[in-house]
Amino acid sequence: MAKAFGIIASTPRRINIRGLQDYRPAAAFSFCGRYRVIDFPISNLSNSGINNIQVYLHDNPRSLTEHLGTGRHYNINSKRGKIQLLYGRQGFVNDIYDTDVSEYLTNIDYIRRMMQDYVVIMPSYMVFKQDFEALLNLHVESGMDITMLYHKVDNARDHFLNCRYLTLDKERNVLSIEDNNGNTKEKNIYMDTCIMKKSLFIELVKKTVEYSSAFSLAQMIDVKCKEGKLKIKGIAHKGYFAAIDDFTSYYDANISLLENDSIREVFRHDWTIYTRTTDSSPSKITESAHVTGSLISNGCTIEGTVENSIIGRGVHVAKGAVVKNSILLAYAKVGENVTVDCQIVDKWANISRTKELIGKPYEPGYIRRRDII
Amino acid sequence: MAKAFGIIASTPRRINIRGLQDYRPAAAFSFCGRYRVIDFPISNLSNSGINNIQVYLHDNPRSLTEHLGTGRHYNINSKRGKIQLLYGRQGFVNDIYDTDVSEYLTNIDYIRRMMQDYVVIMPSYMVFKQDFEALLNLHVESGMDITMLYHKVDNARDHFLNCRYLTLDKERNVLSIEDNNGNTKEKNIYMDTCIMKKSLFIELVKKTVEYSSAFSLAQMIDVKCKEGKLKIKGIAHKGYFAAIDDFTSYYDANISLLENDSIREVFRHDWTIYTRTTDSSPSKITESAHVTGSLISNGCTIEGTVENSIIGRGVHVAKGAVVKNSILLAYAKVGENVTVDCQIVDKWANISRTKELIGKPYEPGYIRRRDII
Amino acid sequence: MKQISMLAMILAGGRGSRLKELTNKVAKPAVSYGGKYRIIDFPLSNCANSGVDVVGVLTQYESVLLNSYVAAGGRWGLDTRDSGVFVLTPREKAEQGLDVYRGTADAISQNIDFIDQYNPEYLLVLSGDHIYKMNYDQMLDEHKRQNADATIAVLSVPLKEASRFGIMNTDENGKIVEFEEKPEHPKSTLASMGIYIFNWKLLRKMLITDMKDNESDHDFGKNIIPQMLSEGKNLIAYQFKGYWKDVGTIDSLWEANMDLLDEKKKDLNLDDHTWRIYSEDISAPPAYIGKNAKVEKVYLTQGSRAEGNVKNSVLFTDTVVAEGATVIDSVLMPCVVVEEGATVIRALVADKVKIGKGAKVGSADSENILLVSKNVKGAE
Amino acid sequence: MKQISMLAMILAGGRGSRLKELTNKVAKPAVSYGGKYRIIDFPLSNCANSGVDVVGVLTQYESVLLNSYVAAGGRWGLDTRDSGVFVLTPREKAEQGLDVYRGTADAISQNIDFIDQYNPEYLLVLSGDHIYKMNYDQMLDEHKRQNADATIAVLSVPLKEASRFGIMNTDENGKIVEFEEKPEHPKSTLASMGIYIFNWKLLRKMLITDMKDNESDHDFGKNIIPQMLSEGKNLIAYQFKGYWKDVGTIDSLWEANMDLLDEKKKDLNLDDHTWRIYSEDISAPPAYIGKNAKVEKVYLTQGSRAEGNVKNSVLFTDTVVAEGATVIDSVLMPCVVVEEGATVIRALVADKVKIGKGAKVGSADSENILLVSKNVKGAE
Repeated sequence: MAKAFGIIASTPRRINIRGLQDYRPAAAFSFCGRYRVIDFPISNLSNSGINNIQVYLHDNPRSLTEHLGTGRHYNINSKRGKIQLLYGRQGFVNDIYDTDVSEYLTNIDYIRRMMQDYVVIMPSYMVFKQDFEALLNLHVESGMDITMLYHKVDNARDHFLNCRYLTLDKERNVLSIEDNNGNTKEKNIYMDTCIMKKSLFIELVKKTVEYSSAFSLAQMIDVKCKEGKLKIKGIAHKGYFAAIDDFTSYYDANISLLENDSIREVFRHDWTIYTRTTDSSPSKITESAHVTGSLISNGCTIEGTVENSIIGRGVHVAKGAVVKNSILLAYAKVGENVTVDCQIVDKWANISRTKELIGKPYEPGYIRRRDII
Repeated sequence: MAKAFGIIASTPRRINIRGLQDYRPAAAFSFCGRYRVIDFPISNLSNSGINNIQVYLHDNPRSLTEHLGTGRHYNINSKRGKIQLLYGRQGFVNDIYDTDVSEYLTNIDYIRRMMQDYVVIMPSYMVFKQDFEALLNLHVESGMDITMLYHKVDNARDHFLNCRYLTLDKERNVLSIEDNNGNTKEKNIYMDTCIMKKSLFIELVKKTVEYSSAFSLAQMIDVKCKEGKLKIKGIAHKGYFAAIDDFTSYYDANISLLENDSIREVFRHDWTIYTRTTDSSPSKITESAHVTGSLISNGCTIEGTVENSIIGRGVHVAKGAVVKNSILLAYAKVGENVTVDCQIVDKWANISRTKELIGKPYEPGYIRRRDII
Repeated sequence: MKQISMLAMILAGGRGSRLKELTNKVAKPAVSYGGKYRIIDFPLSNCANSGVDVVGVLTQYESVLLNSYVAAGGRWGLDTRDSGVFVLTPREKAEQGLDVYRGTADAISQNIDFIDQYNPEYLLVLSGDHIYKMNYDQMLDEHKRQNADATIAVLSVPLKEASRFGIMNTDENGKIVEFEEKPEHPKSTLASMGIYIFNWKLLRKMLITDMKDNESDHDFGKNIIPQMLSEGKNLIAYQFKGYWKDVGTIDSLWEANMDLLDEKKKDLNLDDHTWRIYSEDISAPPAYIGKNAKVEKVYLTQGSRAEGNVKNSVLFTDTVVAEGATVIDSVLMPCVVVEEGATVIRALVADKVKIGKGAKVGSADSENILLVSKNVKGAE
Repeated sequence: MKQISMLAMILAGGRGSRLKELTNKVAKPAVSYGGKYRIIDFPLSNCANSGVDVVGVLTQYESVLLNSYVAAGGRWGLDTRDSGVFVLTPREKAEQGLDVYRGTADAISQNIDFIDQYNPEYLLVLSGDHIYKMNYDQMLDEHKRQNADATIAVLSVPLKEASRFGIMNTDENGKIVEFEEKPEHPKSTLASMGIYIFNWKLLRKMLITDMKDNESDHDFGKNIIPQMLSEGKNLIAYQFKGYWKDVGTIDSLWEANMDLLDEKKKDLNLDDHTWRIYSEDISAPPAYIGKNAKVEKVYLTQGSRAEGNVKNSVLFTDTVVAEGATVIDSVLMPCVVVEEGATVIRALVADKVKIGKGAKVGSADSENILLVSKNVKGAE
């Protein structure tokens, strides 16, 4: 049985994703057709035997509360475990007060009441696979105060620009946590994921407010790194990793799944990614269709051409339509003879009057929810 | 299968219950030891075969979202039915905009999408038993546009002062809906419960904003009564009825259950009141205890005297303690030799240092959540 | 326990031996269908959608998979406080040893105690192996309106096929005047669908009598219904219109799958949001169609992977058609793998079967559909 | 299906005939206990709390109520995507007719196919009729630490009672060197609790051999464990400390209920929030204690109604003790009604029994507890 509970933090203030975020927090973004981003951290926790999970919410809780339900579909025993939805305070006089730490403080009673000795904190805007049971054991055995997860990248100049990175010494002790300003290619991107004792976590939360009411937990840990009193180590993560920290990165994270064997790496039989079923029927690809290199969710009818795209549930691509390099969210419709290239089409949008929508891979277009184009 | 969906309105602005409401909306108030007020409207709907329910929420959604869950414990098929939690807009420049109608408008898409032809609207601050299947059939057969439920009372001078009442003609046509100003003893208190077609409901919601942005649905129906174009009838409700419209009425509604056969009337085998189980063990009444005329929820240990009181889950009444005419919410503790009379003691409160807390039935005292007294 | 209006009992004990190897490991109602479903999803979803909350599933043959499948009643929303799907197998009783169900009626008789717990007014008897969407609540309305003792759902069949069914001869009001089991010279084309609504009190009495009758086959069609008619009870035929298929043979199971690709079979729409068919919730990513794939007229579900040529076929969960493989006019059940260069034509390939590299199975002009239930070795 | 670490099988087939009429209508594990529980809630809650997610319940005798009770796995939170409580009754197979379970080991053997679906590393075998709270995960840790082939949970019993149990003789490391079933002259006081953890691969092999052995009783205690010992396997005794009771007789069932009122039996605390016992969710208002009632040392649950004198007793759901009635040293099972002026002393009153006005049952100095299983007419 787990020695830790999980915290899935709300989308931080600095993450602002054009269009999509008007309707839901990053945690509730559609991912890979049938999933939502939050399915990944919750499945990681569930598969690691961590059944007590706190999910911190900001605005627009409806989409997430319905999606998460009681957690049964995440294989979480409803008696022993729980997905607890916690709400931060709202209506700040100034946005700078809107930090993860302020949310933890508001709910400190619920944090205190958790029976586990350790806490695993992770973000709701990143997608990766991580066995937290192994990581927790590593943390405990290493005798560290805080274990932080990072991913080494070589494209930090023009990617991960809303993320932070770790500076490490040779023993992988964390020296600092700083904002990625894009000044070098190679960086150890901090995955906003760390493990510590619950008691230390509560202490840090309290110390943060004494230090600065505008500081996030990561900023506070940075202070602690520099103080040098705590033992803080970095662990490198390997495998698929996506940070959805701006609009283009959302597009890339999805489309890159179509490359090579990313899907097989992310969706493994021994590491189930759970989600909520909508009881859609299978999809129909008709005689007139041409589909290649794409992921098709259930409930779709494809009569036109689909290439290198991710198609959400219940989408209809009519005869003569061409969909390329695009992400179609659930129930989107592409009418007859319409061409859509490099677009993200939000739920229930209907593209039928405009016959051509063409974006670029480094600057994909966006069609709003329910819009008729 | 049901022709109607249900709407459980949020606590209206005019209802303001001292103390208790600081922590949760009236819908989430503890009732009769193990229930919450909202269990009654939801059970009424579930028992009437109405499985699609919209619950409108204001602030503090956590307690209600956890309590309602997926609705399985209310016997609601999670595939065909649904308890949908809907949130109103927040942060009004002026409280007068904070009406039920504004919440319906915010969520008008979700109302439109309901597949049923009729809507049953009811409040979340009243407790009563009502077979809505029968009422709906009556409504349909009568050919009325709106059917409104009322309860005839003879104590309206000093009770129900935050409720409204109906004026009826001999055929029970509704002539007006007005605030109870306490000027007469006998009144037909409007139970905030009505049935109409979904289409009429949507029309009324839209007309209300055109008429006044500060009007509630009831006020708009009053306008319609006076216009005389719609057929609006009142139906008298019989049996147990409690409106929790101020602090004392909350106390009365609970304590009155201990009188005569109220409990047997409210809790019938053919009309289950559903709630969420907390898996508490049975209660223990020790050798030193004296318990009479009281309701004892599960998980309690009673070692002292309890008279004419309602004891919530997991309460501890220590040796020598005396609890009379009081309502103890879950996990309250009354220490040794403490006397508590005519009090409402909120969750997790611990009364041990002060040895006497005595209120009056017409002015009961209140102890705040988690307070140590 | 709360009294309920109508309780359903699904007869799911069928050996289904005409489905050959498909039913070696699972009971017929648990056989896969339509990409992501099992046959029993249809009566169970119909129950859920009709507001029938308590369902007994009667089973005795190789039922581990069926049992564990239906016991998770949440799949159909039937796991609320007072609802449930209950698997009822033959059991030892205080006064009686363990014995198999002797017939459709006996299966009900042996579970009278279960039904009595709920004390229903009406009993709905269903078969576990038909593909159809039906509102049993409307059938119950008709049963009540006609003040019937029993109501039997019927379907118009072509006259030449009528002698394969139990045929109802009715008067102008739908009252059944005669019932003939597989008549040589049918007088009507109204075939029984094996769906009955009974007034439980009456049926209960008749079942107790029938149990003691050693001459009886303890069968609804052969014994109970004829007995009711001979006693002058009010039996009503309820005419069903829509898609209905008994998937009793390999050919008919294949056809029922192919019907999903037929534009004309509109009433078999499984994506009707007002009448969903619920099934197991499978964790699998969306279907992947390869960069060099050619897919035409294909019904496919989550977890399938089509990288070769697929035409006029149904791909179930976790199937793989590798690059250079060809699948035509075929049904690939869950986890089937068709390796590079292999060809599958006019075949129904059973769960987990692997068609090796370059292998060829089935032929375009076969009279019957080929059932492939064992791995086929590659050509190398 | 996902591989799981440890799967549990609960042997719940017991006829329980020493519980007399209590088990006429329900299997022993479904007998009520402690106000709101049934006996099987204990192993099932232990499983849920120990993180054992898949549980098979083996049953054959009068199992309708038990089946429908445990099938609602949500009561123990065991109804998630990959967890479940599965009722396993004897069943007909392709190559084999319907047959009862011939012994504890045979019950497992007949369900090897079920277990194989999950491919567990360890198999936990439990009995369905004991009252105790135990962390099976800790037992598994010990099993792994000791590199055992099988681990058996044992309990220290008074020496004079030891000959009623299966006794383990162990070396200083807890390794079992000898096992004696109900020995006349016990060499140790470590009694088997009928709780085993096996390495599934090894057990599977032994069960297949045992199935074919016509001499065998197909029993864990009589055959499998002695066989393992004779083969020199590493068998470990895992010592359990805490409350444990086999509620096999009316007296012991009554005692186990009375233990809930005993301040000294602290380890039977059912209100321990870190180890809850989950049960059916009953819709009933809080217990009501009448204006003229006198209740002293009473364990009572939702839905009960005490308006008379109740002393040193346990009141289950929906029981009524009317004004002027007296209940002393007794256990009233669900829905028992004790009418005005009636007296119940040292009795265990079965479900739904009514004790009529002024009637007297039981006596303060009886040697055994009286089981009242039929209505008692009033004195008028």
